[in-house]
Amino acid sequence: MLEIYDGPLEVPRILERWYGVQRRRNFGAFIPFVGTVRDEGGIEGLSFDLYRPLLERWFNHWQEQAAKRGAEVAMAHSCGDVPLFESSYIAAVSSPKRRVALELIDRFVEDFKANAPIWKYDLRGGERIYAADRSQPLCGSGLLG
Amino acid sequence: MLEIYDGPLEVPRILERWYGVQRRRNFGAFIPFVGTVRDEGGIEGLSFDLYRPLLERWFNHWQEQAAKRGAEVAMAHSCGDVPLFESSYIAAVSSPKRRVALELIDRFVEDFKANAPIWKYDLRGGERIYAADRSQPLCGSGLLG
Amino acid sequence: MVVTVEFLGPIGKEPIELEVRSLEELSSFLAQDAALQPWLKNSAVAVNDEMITDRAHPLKSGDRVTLLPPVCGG
Amino acid sequence: MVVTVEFLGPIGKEPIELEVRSLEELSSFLAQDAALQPWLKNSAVAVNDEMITDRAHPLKSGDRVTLLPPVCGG
Repeated sequence: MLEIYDGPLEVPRILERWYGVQRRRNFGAFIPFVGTVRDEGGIEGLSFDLYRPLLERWFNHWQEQAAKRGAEVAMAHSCGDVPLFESSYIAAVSSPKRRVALELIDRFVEDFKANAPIWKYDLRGGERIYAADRSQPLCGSGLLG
Repeated sequence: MLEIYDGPLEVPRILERWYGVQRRRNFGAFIPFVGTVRDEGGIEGLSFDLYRPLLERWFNHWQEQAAKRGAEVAMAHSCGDVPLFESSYIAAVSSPKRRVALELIDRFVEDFKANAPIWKYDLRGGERIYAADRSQPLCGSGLLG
Repeated sequence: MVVTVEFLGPIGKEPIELEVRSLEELSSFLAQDAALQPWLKNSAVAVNDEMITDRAHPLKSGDRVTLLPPVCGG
Repeated sequence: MVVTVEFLGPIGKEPIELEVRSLEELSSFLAQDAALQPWLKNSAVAVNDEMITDRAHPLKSGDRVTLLPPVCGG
């Protein structure tokens, strides 16, 4: 379940739907991580670009890794502008027992931060300013430099 | 936020409410853990007793620990019977940034399993059978033995 | 020197009132009930909702002693 | 030997088509654009949506090369 939305995520609706699916599949542990745009540094919001083909590849690889441990992952992300106090990101893990889910949610979220092909911009004065200071080069960067 | 309910938790309603509170408080990361009754071993459901005075004390201690790291915890638990595929437990952590929330949700859930004064029973043939095999003695047990 | 003793969760026994001066004395008294013996070995003890890990903890009149058998929340 | 080169996210440049035989050649060509130089140093490279970490990776006609600058999802 990889879902891309234009603008902010309707978090309660998404969580309700995912919760309904996972509990019918006899999973005992469900852990969503919800990321919300904070009011900091005077921004008006954030904006995102994403590259879907590689995002899907990254996600499918994670789904396979999770399946080896009897677990499943799900993800929702915003494309475009997301105002303050709205959410842009949900990652979730479901598994039969708690330990696997607790371990995977941590690795899933950290790996997402390091490897998902998504670009973040601050919204200031109506402009979209690349969040260079918070961005990380992907593995293998500089190949053409 | 420590909430005790008779019977199963209305998970979507609880998550929606907690999500609304935490995002207005400028938290960037919100991680609920939802525990659902699995269909295993032929049970018809689970049932719970809890001892509220010590549960509140345990929870308040956790709230203080979380506050030291700029985070907050919340918990909902069922009392009485919970049928298969319904949920009996939600633990949640909110924090400004992701790393603290990811670390705390793991410790909060594990410490809950080890120390929260709650007793679990399998429901079989309408009877309530103590889940002795899955229960752990609290720290200091055997003082009177 | 009357203390109240409560038995939580699966122990399934009504509270009792006892004249005892110490946890030592309480232990001896409760051990007379064969059905309680396994619970004494695996239960933790709180006095007035404080967890106690020292058997020498003194009891005073009006104290509420609580036996907490093995737990499993969630 | 025509390859398409795409520039993602904040690089903000339209795709181009080039006659190059290798990533080496591509690198030399792109380095002529001063505005691209910082991005060459910090971008990762995919060919036909496979991440590439070997500069010796051969290119063939019709390949799609993608430059991926530093990321920050969530």
